[in-house]
Amino acid sequence: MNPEPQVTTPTAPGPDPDVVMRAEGVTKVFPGTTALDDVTLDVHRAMVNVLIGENGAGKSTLMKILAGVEQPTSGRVLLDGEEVRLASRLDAARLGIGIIYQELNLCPNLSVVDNIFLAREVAPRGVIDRRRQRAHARSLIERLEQRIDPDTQVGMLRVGQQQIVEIARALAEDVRVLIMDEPTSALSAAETEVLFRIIRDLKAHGVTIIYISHKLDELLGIGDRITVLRDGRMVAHADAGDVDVSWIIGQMVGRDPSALFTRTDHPIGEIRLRVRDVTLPRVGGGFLLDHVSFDLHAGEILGIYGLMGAGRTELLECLAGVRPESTGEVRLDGLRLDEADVADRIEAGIVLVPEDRQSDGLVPTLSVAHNMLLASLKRYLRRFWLVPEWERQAVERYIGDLSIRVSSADQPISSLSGGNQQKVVVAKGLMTAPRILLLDEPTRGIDVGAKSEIFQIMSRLAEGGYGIVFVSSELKEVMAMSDRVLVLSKGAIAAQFERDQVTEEHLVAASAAGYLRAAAAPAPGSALAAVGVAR
Amino acid sequence: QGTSQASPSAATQPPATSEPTAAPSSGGEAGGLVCVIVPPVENPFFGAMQQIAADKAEELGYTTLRLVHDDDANKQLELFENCISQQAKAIILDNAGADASVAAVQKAKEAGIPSFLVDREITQEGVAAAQIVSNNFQGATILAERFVELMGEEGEYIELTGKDTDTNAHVRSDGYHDVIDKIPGMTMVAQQTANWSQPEGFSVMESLLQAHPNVKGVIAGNDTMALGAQAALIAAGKTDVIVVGFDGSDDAIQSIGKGELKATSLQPVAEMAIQAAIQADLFIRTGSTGKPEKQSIDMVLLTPDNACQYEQFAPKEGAGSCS
Amino acid sequence: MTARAQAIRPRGLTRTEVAQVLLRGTALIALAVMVVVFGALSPTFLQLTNLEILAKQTAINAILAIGMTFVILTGGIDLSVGSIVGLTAMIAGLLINEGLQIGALGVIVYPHTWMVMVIALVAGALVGAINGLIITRFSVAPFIATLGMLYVARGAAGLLNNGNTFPNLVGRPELGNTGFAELGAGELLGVSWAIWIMGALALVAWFVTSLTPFGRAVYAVGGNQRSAELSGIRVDRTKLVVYMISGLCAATVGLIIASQLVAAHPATGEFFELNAIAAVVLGGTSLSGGRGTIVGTMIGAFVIGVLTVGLNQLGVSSFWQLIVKGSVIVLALVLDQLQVRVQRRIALQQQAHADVAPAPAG
Amino acid sequence: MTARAQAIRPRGLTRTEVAQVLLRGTALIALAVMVVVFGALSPTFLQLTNLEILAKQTAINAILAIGMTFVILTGGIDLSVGSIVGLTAMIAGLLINEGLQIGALGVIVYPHTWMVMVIALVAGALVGAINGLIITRFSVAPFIATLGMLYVARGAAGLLNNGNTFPNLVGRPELGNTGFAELGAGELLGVSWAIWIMGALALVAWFVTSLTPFGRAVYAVGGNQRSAELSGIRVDRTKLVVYMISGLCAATVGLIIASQLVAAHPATGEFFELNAIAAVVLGGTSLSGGRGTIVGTMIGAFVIGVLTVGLNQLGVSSFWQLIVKGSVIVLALVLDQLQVRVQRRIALQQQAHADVAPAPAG
Ligand SMILES: Nc1ncnc2c1ncn2[C@@H]1O[C@H](COP(=O)(O)OP(=O)(O)OP(=O)(O)O)[C@@H](O)[C@H]1O
Ligand SMILES: Nc1ncnc2c1ncn2[C@@H]1O[C@H](COP(=O)(O)OP(=O)(O)OP(=O)(O)O)[C@@H](O)[C@H]1O
Ligand SMILES: [Mg+2]
Ligand SMILES: [Mg+2]
Repeated sequence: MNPEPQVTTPTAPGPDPDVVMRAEGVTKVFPGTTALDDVTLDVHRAMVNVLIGENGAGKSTLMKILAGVEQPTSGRVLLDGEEVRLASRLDAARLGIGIIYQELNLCPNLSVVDNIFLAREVAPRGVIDRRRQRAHARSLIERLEQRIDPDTQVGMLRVGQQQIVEIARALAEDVRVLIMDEPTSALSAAETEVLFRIIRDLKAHGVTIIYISHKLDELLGIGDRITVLRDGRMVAHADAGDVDVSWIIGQMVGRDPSALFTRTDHPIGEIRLRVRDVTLPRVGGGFLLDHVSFDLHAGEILGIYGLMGAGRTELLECLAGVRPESTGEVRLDGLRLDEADVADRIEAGIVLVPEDRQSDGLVPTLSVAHNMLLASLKRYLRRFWLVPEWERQAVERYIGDLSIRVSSADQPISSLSGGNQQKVVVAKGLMTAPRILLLDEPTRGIDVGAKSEIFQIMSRLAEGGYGIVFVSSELKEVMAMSDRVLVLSKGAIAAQFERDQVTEEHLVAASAAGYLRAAAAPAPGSALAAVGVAR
Repeated sequence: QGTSQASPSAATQPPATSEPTAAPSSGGEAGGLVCVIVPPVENPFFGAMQQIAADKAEELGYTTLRLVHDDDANKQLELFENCISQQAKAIILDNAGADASVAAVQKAKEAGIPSFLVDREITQEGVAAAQIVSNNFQGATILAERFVELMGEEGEYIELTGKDTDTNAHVRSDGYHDVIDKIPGMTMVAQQTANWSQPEGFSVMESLLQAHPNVKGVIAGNDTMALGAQAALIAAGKTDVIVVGFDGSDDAIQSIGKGELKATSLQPVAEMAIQAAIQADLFIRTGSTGKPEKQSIDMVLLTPDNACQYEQFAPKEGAGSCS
Repeated sequence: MTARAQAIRPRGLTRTEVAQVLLRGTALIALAVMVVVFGALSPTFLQLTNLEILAKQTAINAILAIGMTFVILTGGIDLSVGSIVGLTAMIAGLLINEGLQIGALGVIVYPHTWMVMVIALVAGALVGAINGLIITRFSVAPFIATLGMLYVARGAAGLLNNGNTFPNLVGRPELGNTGFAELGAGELLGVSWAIWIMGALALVAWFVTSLTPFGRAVYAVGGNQRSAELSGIRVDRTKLVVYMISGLCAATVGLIIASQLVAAHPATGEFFELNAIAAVVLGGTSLSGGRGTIVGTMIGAFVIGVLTVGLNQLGVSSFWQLIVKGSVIVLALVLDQLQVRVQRRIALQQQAHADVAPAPAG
Repeated sequence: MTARAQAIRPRGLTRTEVAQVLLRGTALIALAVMVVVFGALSPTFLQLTNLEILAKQTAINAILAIGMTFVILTGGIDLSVGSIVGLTAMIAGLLINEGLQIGALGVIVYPHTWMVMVIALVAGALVGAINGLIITRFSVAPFIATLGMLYVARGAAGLLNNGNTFPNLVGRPELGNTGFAELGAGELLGVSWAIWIMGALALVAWFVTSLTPFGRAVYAVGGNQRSAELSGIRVDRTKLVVYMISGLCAATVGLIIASQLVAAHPATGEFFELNAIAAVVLGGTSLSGGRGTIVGTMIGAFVIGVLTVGLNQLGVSSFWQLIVKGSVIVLALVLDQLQVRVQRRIALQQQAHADVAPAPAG
């Protein structure tokens, strides 16, 4: 079943001058899991080395070993042909290895500047030179074509902006090797484009990039060398020019890519969810949501597209009852839900699968099973106590349905790979047996296989008469899955497209509409407008 | 210099009472466990009490268990239960509250273990085998009389009281006022608790001094608060303010010797403790102490004239007159 | 993939279970070692009567610790339990000795003994509710809200009788309020009420934490409050209830102590909070919330109980008692950590050897 | 784009700054209100000498609170400061009155007064280091590690002189160890040493927290330890140092108190930790770490100082003092929260009205 690895360990005795960094025979064992099994990876100088593989294949683990965050159980790391000991993050940083982690790793209480310069402050004679730091930070943010005040606290920023700060932080370092573990998972196309420009620029200056992503077409655009991991082993290694998406999927999944799910058609029924004039004021100016109204029908998948910060997350949060300060009318099957809190709405059948699984989706201290059960405990009650047997059955069913990779349902959630954690969050939502499912970037950070599983589930639910609201920053996904697409721009609905009308150009133009209007108005427009126009 | 150490002389010295001491090994029934339970020994007063009583009991042929109840009646009850389960022969106790201690003593009595209370009494009679207490009220009145005299029967004074939840704090305060309130020239400008504590005595004094700069005297509910107040007065340059304490600790005696504190009432700790041990022994061997339950021992006023003759809450051997 | 996941579950489960038992093990081992040592040093220590006394004395702290476990599981802390013990003891004392003054008419009603207890328990729960409301409504940190309550409730306890004790809480037959002392002194099947109460509360608490939605909510709130909220858990209500439980437990202790002493002293319960927290943490509950068990808490309470009783019986000086107590608390946790690490290393090594050939799932 | 970004910065900055000043404002307002009230009720309260005393008494708590601020900023807590105060006071007392016994030879060395102070300070830092090591090496929760130390250090303080006070710490001229009382009683430019020390420490602490990489590390560790670690901050070292700072501050206080009283009592400093924590939190520092300032802590310390001194001068009963103190602590934080919310609501309303046409940058 395993295809032959195309490139194996180079046999040349001396160090290959093209290879700047090399992980040799690396094995990493976690309790219950072998994350990496005798992996050898060559990182080519001044190239974009792409690493791909299913969720839990071991990509992040390998990167953490290269960055000194984790230590391998066995095997060694070579830098310019010499073995190096990377006992801590600091060791690796000193050798010029930078990393952007998959999960955001910022201090929410510190400002953007402080985060960017954390642990490498500009402090001649022990005193921090705040002005120089701020100036440098500002130029970095400009380079990323973003408009973030360097003095804002990072905790106030949205996920996407935080990811930008992570990138800025990596750029602030003088690195030879820069590891990017899914840097674009929270970015939309516009920001991704900017990032790619920067990557090319870095490459031109001799910086080596290791790049991980689940966005396959993106990879072929930016990558030079492609390495595929599966089940903790290296299965293939090739030049980006020689391969295509279906080859990648084949290597990743180990089966025929054509088996991947595509959408089935289903009938659309009567109105289930009526949303009228949902409005959410913004602290410090304007609206996060500006009189949003729409209907959702039974069996319909409603895609919501927009640029970063358009208010998509807020819209779903309002529908889920997380934002009591919002106004407007929400009716589910005629039942008014404006005053209902999250618990009541879940009871009524609206459930949100949040965007940020770390902070909103998971309880890190609980096991996989208990996380999955959290929103639907009432279903396993006999009188007033829980029946472990019922719980176990439900958990097993969903672990199977979503192909969640666990060694045991009682495993701590934090020991799962990012994508598998995401599946747990989705499972938690599904287990409430919702009538309306609100999915905020449900495919963030998950591999193609799992993505197709989630789409399959969405489709199945839609067929069963459920209504689904689906937010994604990926144009292709939105277009592929939705019966109808709403485009949000600056908190207002800018356009609405039926499935057969929607094109990429339409979506992009509509998503920038709010910013164009703002730019025409006396008040200064958003920097995003520039990006939008550029596209 | 100056550090108070367990003075064996005080412990081994025959008690000052006229009661003949029982010879250590006069009967076969002596021996067994005696619990000696006192408040926190961070106050040297209680430490001395425990040591003297326990040493005496050991001398009389008993093993002892030295326990501290931290002024917590519940803990005291637990300690009693422990002593009962260890089949103690007697319990010597400086209790944790006149009312709240009754149950514990009662419990011991029901288990056939006599309790010998020292220093502080309990509100119920007929429960303990003996209550050998210093007469706090009398001690307070003699001290107050001296204080009034030192003040020249007039002027503003401040009272520092002990912990408000402590029975003795109220008894002593009542004793002070029993005397002072009869003197028309004396005005109490402030009455404040310093919770028996030296640092609190210092800081409370420091701030009260601001509100009442003309204060002429300070009467405190115990020595540690008095010493704290004295330190604050010295720091403020007010060395002429009259400060009197209560207990007669070695630290206070030393301070009196230096001319700082003016007087204190000496608790006859050694005497009470030794009496308790002796009576416990008597009771164990004969079934009776041969004395009434309540035995009140008067306190002694210590002044610069006699302070140097005392140490460890007992008269010093062979001390001459103070110069 | 499903088949594989299921195939290996038993193995994983066993390992986790073993680890959990061992984790609790450190406290259990500490307990066993102490019992053996004290038993050897003091001939009376292992006698049945002494063990009953041990259990009875532990009950006070254990009951507080049970309430505290709920609070700590949500990531909070309750520093006010000691003061609530004092306040509720004083309330009971007031009601028995002086009755309840109704209106400005000067009518004094003497409630029945069981009513006294109910009122005191309600008062404890109310104080807990105030804690909970301050914490949830005004987002005040639990440490500080309950620190404030520590002062306020203690002050109120003092005010109730001006710093004096309510003595002799035997009631009067003509008022129908006798029998209060029964709670502290009485027995059922030869075992003190306090021990029965501890046992019953522990059982209920175990059931609630492990088998009810409320219990899950408690763990979830402590693990990640926002996730819990988005999962439809009423976070504020959960928090409010845990502080009420803690207040209720504290009131129970206040009643037991007042009844044992047949007197209510305003300083009752000072510093009990520290012992309760220590018991909870010794039992393996994480102070940051989300992790811990009632069984662990009970073991922790017994560790502290055995230590206190044992050291007292050996006549160790109070300073050395402090030192030993502090060291044991810290040492138990240090050993816990060391053991977890060693265990983990061993497990990893075994796996590294065994796992190269057959590819494991995950 | 640059120009535009800059154009909006002043506004954003100002807004944040205003909010911060207002946030601190609650404590400041509380302070002002109390000063006015006490000034009106007690004629002497606002006299210069009284204010100096106020500052001097506040200094004790403020110095502890400064050390505590570092600890709390990292998300920890130090319950052992009160006991360290007692232990270091006793060490100083021992050294002055009984000297240092060297070896088994029975040689006794009397260190100079300044050496005594240095030894006591080092001892404080060492105890802090032990706290830090237990917390970092063995991952014991700070609350529990320092709770253990609270007991151990207090026990050790008692053992040093068997529970007795070291009285009369004046030293002897022939031994060259006189002058210890100068620290507590002496003045510079008419201002007590304690106040100078408080001022100097506050200044240094302010500088360190806001302008050095170490300060940044402290905030980062408290904000998100894992991120800090992954950013390359030496988390363990940072934590170790903050506990040493706290120990050092506690030792400073121990010296000041022993010197003021010219005596060292083993119970010195009991429950100081609660006051210090209260001051830090009143000053706006978050107990979960990462947020707070030294300036805030100083304000918090003065709130507690004014309250204590003022209530004492008014002769308020100790129970009412407890109630008032507890209520003020909680109320200040409740007001803080209310004000933040009201402010936010006003901002929201203004926006909703004004913002329909011109979209502002934000
Ligand atoms: N700290 C840990 N403890 C136990 N197991 C872990 C730990 N970290 C990772 N694993 C396991 O190691 C395997 C590899 O995880 P890794 O995060 O490297 O996957 P990944 O390829 O980055 O996946 P994704 O695309 O979902 O991010 C997974 O099975 C995961 O469950
Ligand atoms: N707490 C907040 N305070 C101030 N502004 C906020 C806050 N939360 C969100 N915003 C702003 O509101 C706007 C809408 O954000 P939102 O997260 O809804 O966008 P989105 O379309 O979901 O984007 P994303 O792709 O990041 O999820 C952004 O400009 C964001 O900066
Ligand atoms: Mg990953
Ligand atoms: Mg979003």
